[in-house]
Amino acid sequence: MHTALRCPMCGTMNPVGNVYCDRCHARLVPMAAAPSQPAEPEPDRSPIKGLSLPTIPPEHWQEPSHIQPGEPEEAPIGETTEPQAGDDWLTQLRSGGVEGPADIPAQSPEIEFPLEPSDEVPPTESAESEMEDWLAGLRGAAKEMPVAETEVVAEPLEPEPHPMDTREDWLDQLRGGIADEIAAEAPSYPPETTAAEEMTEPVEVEIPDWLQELEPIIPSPGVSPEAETVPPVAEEEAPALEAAEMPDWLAEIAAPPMEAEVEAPMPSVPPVAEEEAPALEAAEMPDWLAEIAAPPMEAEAEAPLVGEAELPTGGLEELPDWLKEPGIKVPTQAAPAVPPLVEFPVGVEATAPPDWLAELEKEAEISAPPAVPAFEGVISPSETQELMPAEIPAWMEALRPHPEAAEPMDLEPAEAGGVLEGIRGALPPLGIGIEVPTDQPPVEPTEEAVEALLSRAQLLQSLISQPEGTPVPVSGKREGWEWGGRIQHWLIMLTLLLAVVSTLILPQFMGFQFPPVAQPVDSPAVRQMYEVIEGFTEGTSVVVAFEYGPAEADELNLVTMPVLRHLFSQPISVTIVTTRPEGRRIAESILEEVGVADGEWVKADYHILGYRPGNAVGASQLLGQVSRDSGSPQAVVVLTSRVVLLQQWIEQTRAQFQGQVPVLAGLSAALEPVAAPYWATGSGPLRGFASGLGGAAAYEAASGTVGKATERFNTLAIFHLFAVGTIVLGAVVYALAGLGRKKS
Amino acid sequence: MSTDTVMASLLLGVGFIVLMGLRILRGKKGPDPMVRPLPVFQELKTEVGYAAESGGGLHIALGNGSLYGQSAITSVAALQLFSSLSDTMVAYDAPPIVTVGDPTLLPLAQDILRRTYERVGQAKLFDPRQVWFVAPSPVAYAAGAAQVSALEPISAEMVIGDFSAEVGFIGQSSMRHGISSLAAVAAPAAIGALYPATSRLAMGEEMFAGSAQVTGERRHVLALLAQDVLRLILILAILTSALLAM
Amino acid sequence: MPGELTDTIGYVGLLLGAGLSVAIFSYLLGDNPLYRVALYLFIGALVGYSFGIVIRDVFYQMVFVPLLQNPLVVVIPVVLGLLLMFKGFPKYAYIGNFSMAFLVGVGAAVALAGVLLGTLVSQVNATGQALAPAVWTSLPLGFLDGVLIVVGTLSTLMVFHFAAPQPQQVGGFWRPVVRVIQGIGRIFLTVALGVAFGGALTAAISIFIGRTQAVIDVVQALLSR
Amino acid sequence: MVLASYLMPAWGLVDLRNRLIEWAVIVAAFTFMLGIFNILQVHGRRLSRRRSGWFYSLVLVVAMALAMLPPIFSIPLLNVPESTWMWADRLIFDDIITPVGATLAALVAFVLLAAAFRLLRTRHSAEALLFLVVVIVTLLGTTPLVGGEWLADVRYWLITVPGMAGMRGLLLGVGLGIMITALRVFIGDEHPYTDL
Repeated sequence: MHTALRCPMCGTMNPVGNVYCDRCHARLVPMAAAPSQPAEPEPDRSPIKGLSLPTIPPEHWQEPSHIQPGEPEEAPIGETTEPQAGDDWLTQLRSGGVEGPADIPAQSPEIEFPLEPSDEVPPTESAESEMEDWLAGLRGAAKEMPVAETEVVAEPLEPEPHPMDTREDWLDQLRGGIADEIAAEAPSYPPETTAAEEMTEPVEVEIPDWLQELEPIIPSPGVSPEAETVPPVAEEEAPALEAAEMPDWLAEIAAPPMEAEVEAPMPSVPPVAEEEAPALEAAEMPDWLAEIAAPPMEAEAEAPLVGEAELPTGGLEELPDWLKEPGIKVPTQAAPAVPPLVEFPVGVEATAPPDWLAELEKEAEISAPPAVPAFEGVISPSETQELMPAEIPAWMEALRPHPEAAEPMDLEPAEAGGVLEGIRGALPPLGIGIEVPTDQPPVEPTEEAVEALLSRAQLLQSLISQPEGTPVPVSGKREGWEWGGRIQHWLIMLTLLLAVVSTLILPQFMGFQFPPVAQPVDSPAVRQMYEVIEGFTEGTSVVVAFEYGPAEADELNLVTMPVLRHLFSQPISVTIVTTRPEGRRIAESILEEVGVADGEWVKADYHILGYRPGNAVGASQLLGQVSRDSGSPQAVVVLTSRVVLLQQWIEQTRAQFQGQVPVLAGLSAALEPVAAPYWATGSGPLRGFASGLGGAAAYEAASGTVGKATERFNTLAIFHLFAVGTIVLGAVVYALAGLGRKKS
Repeated sequence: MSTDTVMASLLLGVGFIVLMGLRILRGKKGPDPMVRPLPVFQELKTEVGYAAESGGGLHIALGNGSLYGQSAITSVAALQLFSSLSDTMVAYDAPPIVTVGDPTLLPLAQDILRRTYERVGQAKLFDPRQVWFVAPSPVAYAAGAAQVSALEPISAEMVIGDFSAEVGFIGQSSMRHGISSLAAVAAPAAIGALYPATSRLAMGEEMFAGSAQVTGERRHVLALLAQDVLRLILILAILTSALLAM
Repeated sequence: MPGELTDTIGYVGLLLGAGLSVAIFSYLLGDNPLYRVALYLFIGALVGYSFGIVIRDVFYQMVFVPLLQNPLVVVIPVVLGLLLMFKGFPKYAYIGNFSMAFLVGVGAAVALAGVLLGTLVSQVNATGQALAPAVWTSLPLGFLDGVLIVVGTLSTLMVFHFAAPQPQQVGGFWRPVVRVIQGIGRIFLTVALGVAFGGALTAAISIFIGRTQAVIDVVQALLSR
Repeated sequence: MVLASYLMPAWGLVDLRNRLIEWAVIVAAFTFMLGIFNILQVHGRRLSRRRSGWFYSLVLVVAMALAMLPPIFSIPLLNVPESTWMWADRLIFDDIITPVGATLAALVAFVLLAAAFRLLRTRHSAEALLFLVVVIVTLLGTTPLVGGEWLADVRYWLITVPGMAGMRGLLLGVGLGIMITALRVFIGDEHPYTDL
């Protein structure tokens, strides 16, 4: 294959035997470790088979299809998923091989690799196939090497240790009944190692190729294998990177290549990740930790590696925005990247390695010791130190969550119950696989683990997503319909009841009359409206828009009636339109009530143009039609209780007639403040309006009639008194309560 | 052409230029423009997280806005915000129940969900019935949407879009069921009604900042900046016209 | 005799209406089945009725009738509309996209035109005019109000200023200023909202009164019989 | 195109606009069909699954089906004699839609009141206090008690000066938002309708 190594520093090609670059004397480490690799991979793959096979319920291997739908719901909560996941990727292997399912070629690799080795047959084939297109990819690319490549060789060894030691404690945890995880867990290394075997020489060429693979938006199937081999590479390079790039990152969040390198290292060199924690938090997590819970696909991949549930998630999660924007190009790496991240929460409160070690003692005695020598074989002691602490917790967390992890911002204790309940509830909306939960392997730890993860996710998320100062939401709000609420509820009800009795029932039945407590005040807006209408000349064409439904009728009819009476007493032609389905009906009924049909006072003639759907469009269309039929109207009268509808008419009228046509409005009281700016004391496009009972009463006063509005005005006043009373009461109560809270 | 139309065209032109300018600028590298974070939107995503955690669904009320008139754009903005959230929701597997108060919104809302699922490669999981068309009138819609929290296991309600005072119903019901609620509304009446109801309320223009706030996407952020530029222009215009008027 | 029939029906209807109102009012006691039945009945009726109207006013008046005279006029929208129907089936949903694009496009255009001419331009003018003698003389406090309006509008507008001052920006001096302005703006905004809320409450109460009155009337009518 | 016709209402653009808009209206009507379809889907499932509240769904669907008829009958083409459906129309509109709708709207009073009641609980700030004061003044100002007419003036001032200023700021802001969003739709920066 390749007979030369390109120096990362100067790019000169060096004979394969070289350890140092001929020209710049940069170290070309690969050679050093190369020989040792072929040996290792074998040992660690065999045990995995042994462990993983039994753990997966046979019937699942047969028919994955029926389970699949169910998964998405369970996935984040993580029960029942493991087995399904197992068969699922299997099916993928069978169907798609390395290419994976058709729907998302990009994703398939991540899903398979972590799992492959847990089945004897697929790994071999798939490994083969990987190598093929992987090598293909290599041949295709002859690029100068990046910094990273030099150290490449040191790495291949690296993967070994974990499988070795981790497997040890798996063995005894097997009894703990967490078989599935292991099955899933083990796989997450061999890929590297398998890749590692062939890696030695190709890698050099391969890396740059990978690095610049980062640029294109759509990853070729080739990418995945490469990505796989990369972690090792980048891993060593990471420390260097950190030194170099940290600042940039912190400064700039979206630097695809950066992330690529950063994530790559993490799988095999947690220390790196460890140190990167701050940077990552800044740069990395918002992106995908915020999206930690897994969408179906990920669910399958992730479920098995409970602890690492995040990884695939993290990785695949990126896919969405990754497909959207070339921004983040690293899903494949992201997957391996996570284990370190998993422990960040812990790292966050228990930052110092000591704590780690403490935890190790009580958590992972077995795994710890073997790990050390294994590493030392490969890497400088100093690094080992960092490696160690970071490393084990990752697995420990993965396999059994310890409280600390979950604690950080421990959400409602009721959670566990809540979760399950929630699921049952949450399924229906999705409308699928409600029956699935039946086959739940009793894996308590799993569930907890995921819970822990979720809560950790929460921690990070809230850490990130909340500007300091803002309290965690929910906290105050979840206490729900508490007694205070009830009391207040009844109290307000009582108030209203009282008001009703005193103002409506008594007068009606006992003939008891409230003294008039309030006088209608006339408002300029109303006066102006009145004047405009008064000023209509013979044959003026006026558009009246009935923009309210029966719901608002009780208020608006009162406003409408005096206006209509006034309108129809003018010798004008009225065109009645509406953009609300019920509008026409309302118009008809109220015209009836006003008595335009028979009233001899009626001088106006009117016709109902009817209803047009699509608010503004309808309005503009109606206006258009009117001006086509009977020339541009002299005025548009809008009767509505909705801001948008008022605006729509003002704007459409203005837009169509360039502000020549005045708009008048009979409005609900709710709209007065909104109308004000358009009216602007007469200088606005809205020439005048009457709003609410007050306005109606004022209008009646202006037109010298006494109508319902005037009658009802008093009642309204009394209601207002009650309302104000309530509000003040509430204010006082809660003000005091608030003070109390402040004191305590 | 009246002076109005002239001014309008001017404003439009300026807006267009600004947008285009920023759009070109988007292509360039360089530090992302910073935007004042609005707590509400910062919490939106977190809220989704809690929803997922507690296993409950989310109820997103998109309001009565049709695809016409002012509500058209308000609704588009709401949809924008929704789509920027939908990724997270689907990711969290906190599938939302979306209620719309106008048929024209229905297909759009469904599309957004559908696309999100497709993007995640789970098109088959998309269920058009996650989007409910409640009723075409404000009150009916509000009352109907308020029922959702009673019928479905909802753990968070987000009121985004074009509403009026009736929105209080939704606020009330979420208070009753102890559901946390967030709101982003443009209509003054709705703001007024919600102001006392929830402290987490994005009022008026803030609503249009939603998508930028949720997804720090450059294009959205830049749109906000364009908004700011125009704002300054408006302010200048007002001042000048004020001086002229005196 | 249809006359009597309709009478009785009318009477029944009256009762029905009152009954339903009461049922809805029972919401005050908490969300209860009675309320829900009434509510759903209402929603159903509303949707159905509205749809019926759409059929009558649009599909019949705007589509069917012209279709008979001159098909070409409506063929395009009908086709678009039919395409839209595919939205009903996720698999083919994309087919409807063009129609949606059309809808959104037209809607956006109409809205934009409306906002430009109706709100932006006119409001800017009006705000400016606030300082014009003709206007401020009509205000309670005269010129002072004119100033207040301008200041208030501007500061409220500033409340929504989004861009966060970049650290390296020379905005050092402006930041506090902006903050102050925004503070003022918030006050105006709050007042505006308060007024809006008050209005809404008044409106709702008026309706409440109207409704209870109606119910009481029915009850009285019953009693008086 | 439509927009242009507004800015330069000439060259028959206006007609074109109206034509386009008319089309939009028709297309929009089709979405209503989707709406109905959706309702049937949603509630249909509730029924078939006997999910909580399936009965309500039943009520809803039946009501919907029935309420559809009267307006359809009123299509002249079908020339169904008025007497046969008018009463139903009355029943549905006057006796179901109107009262219930109105009652719901009336309930808003309660809802708002409740909200105002607990305002200081939700937000504990001077702003909230100001809000309350304004609300109270507005209420009392709308219906000035005898002797308290000055409140009406205060209210009027609140509405026409500070309130209006604030509202303007709000409206202008929203206007800006709308404008930008609409522009983005036009330049294809924002496309809620495509499958991209």
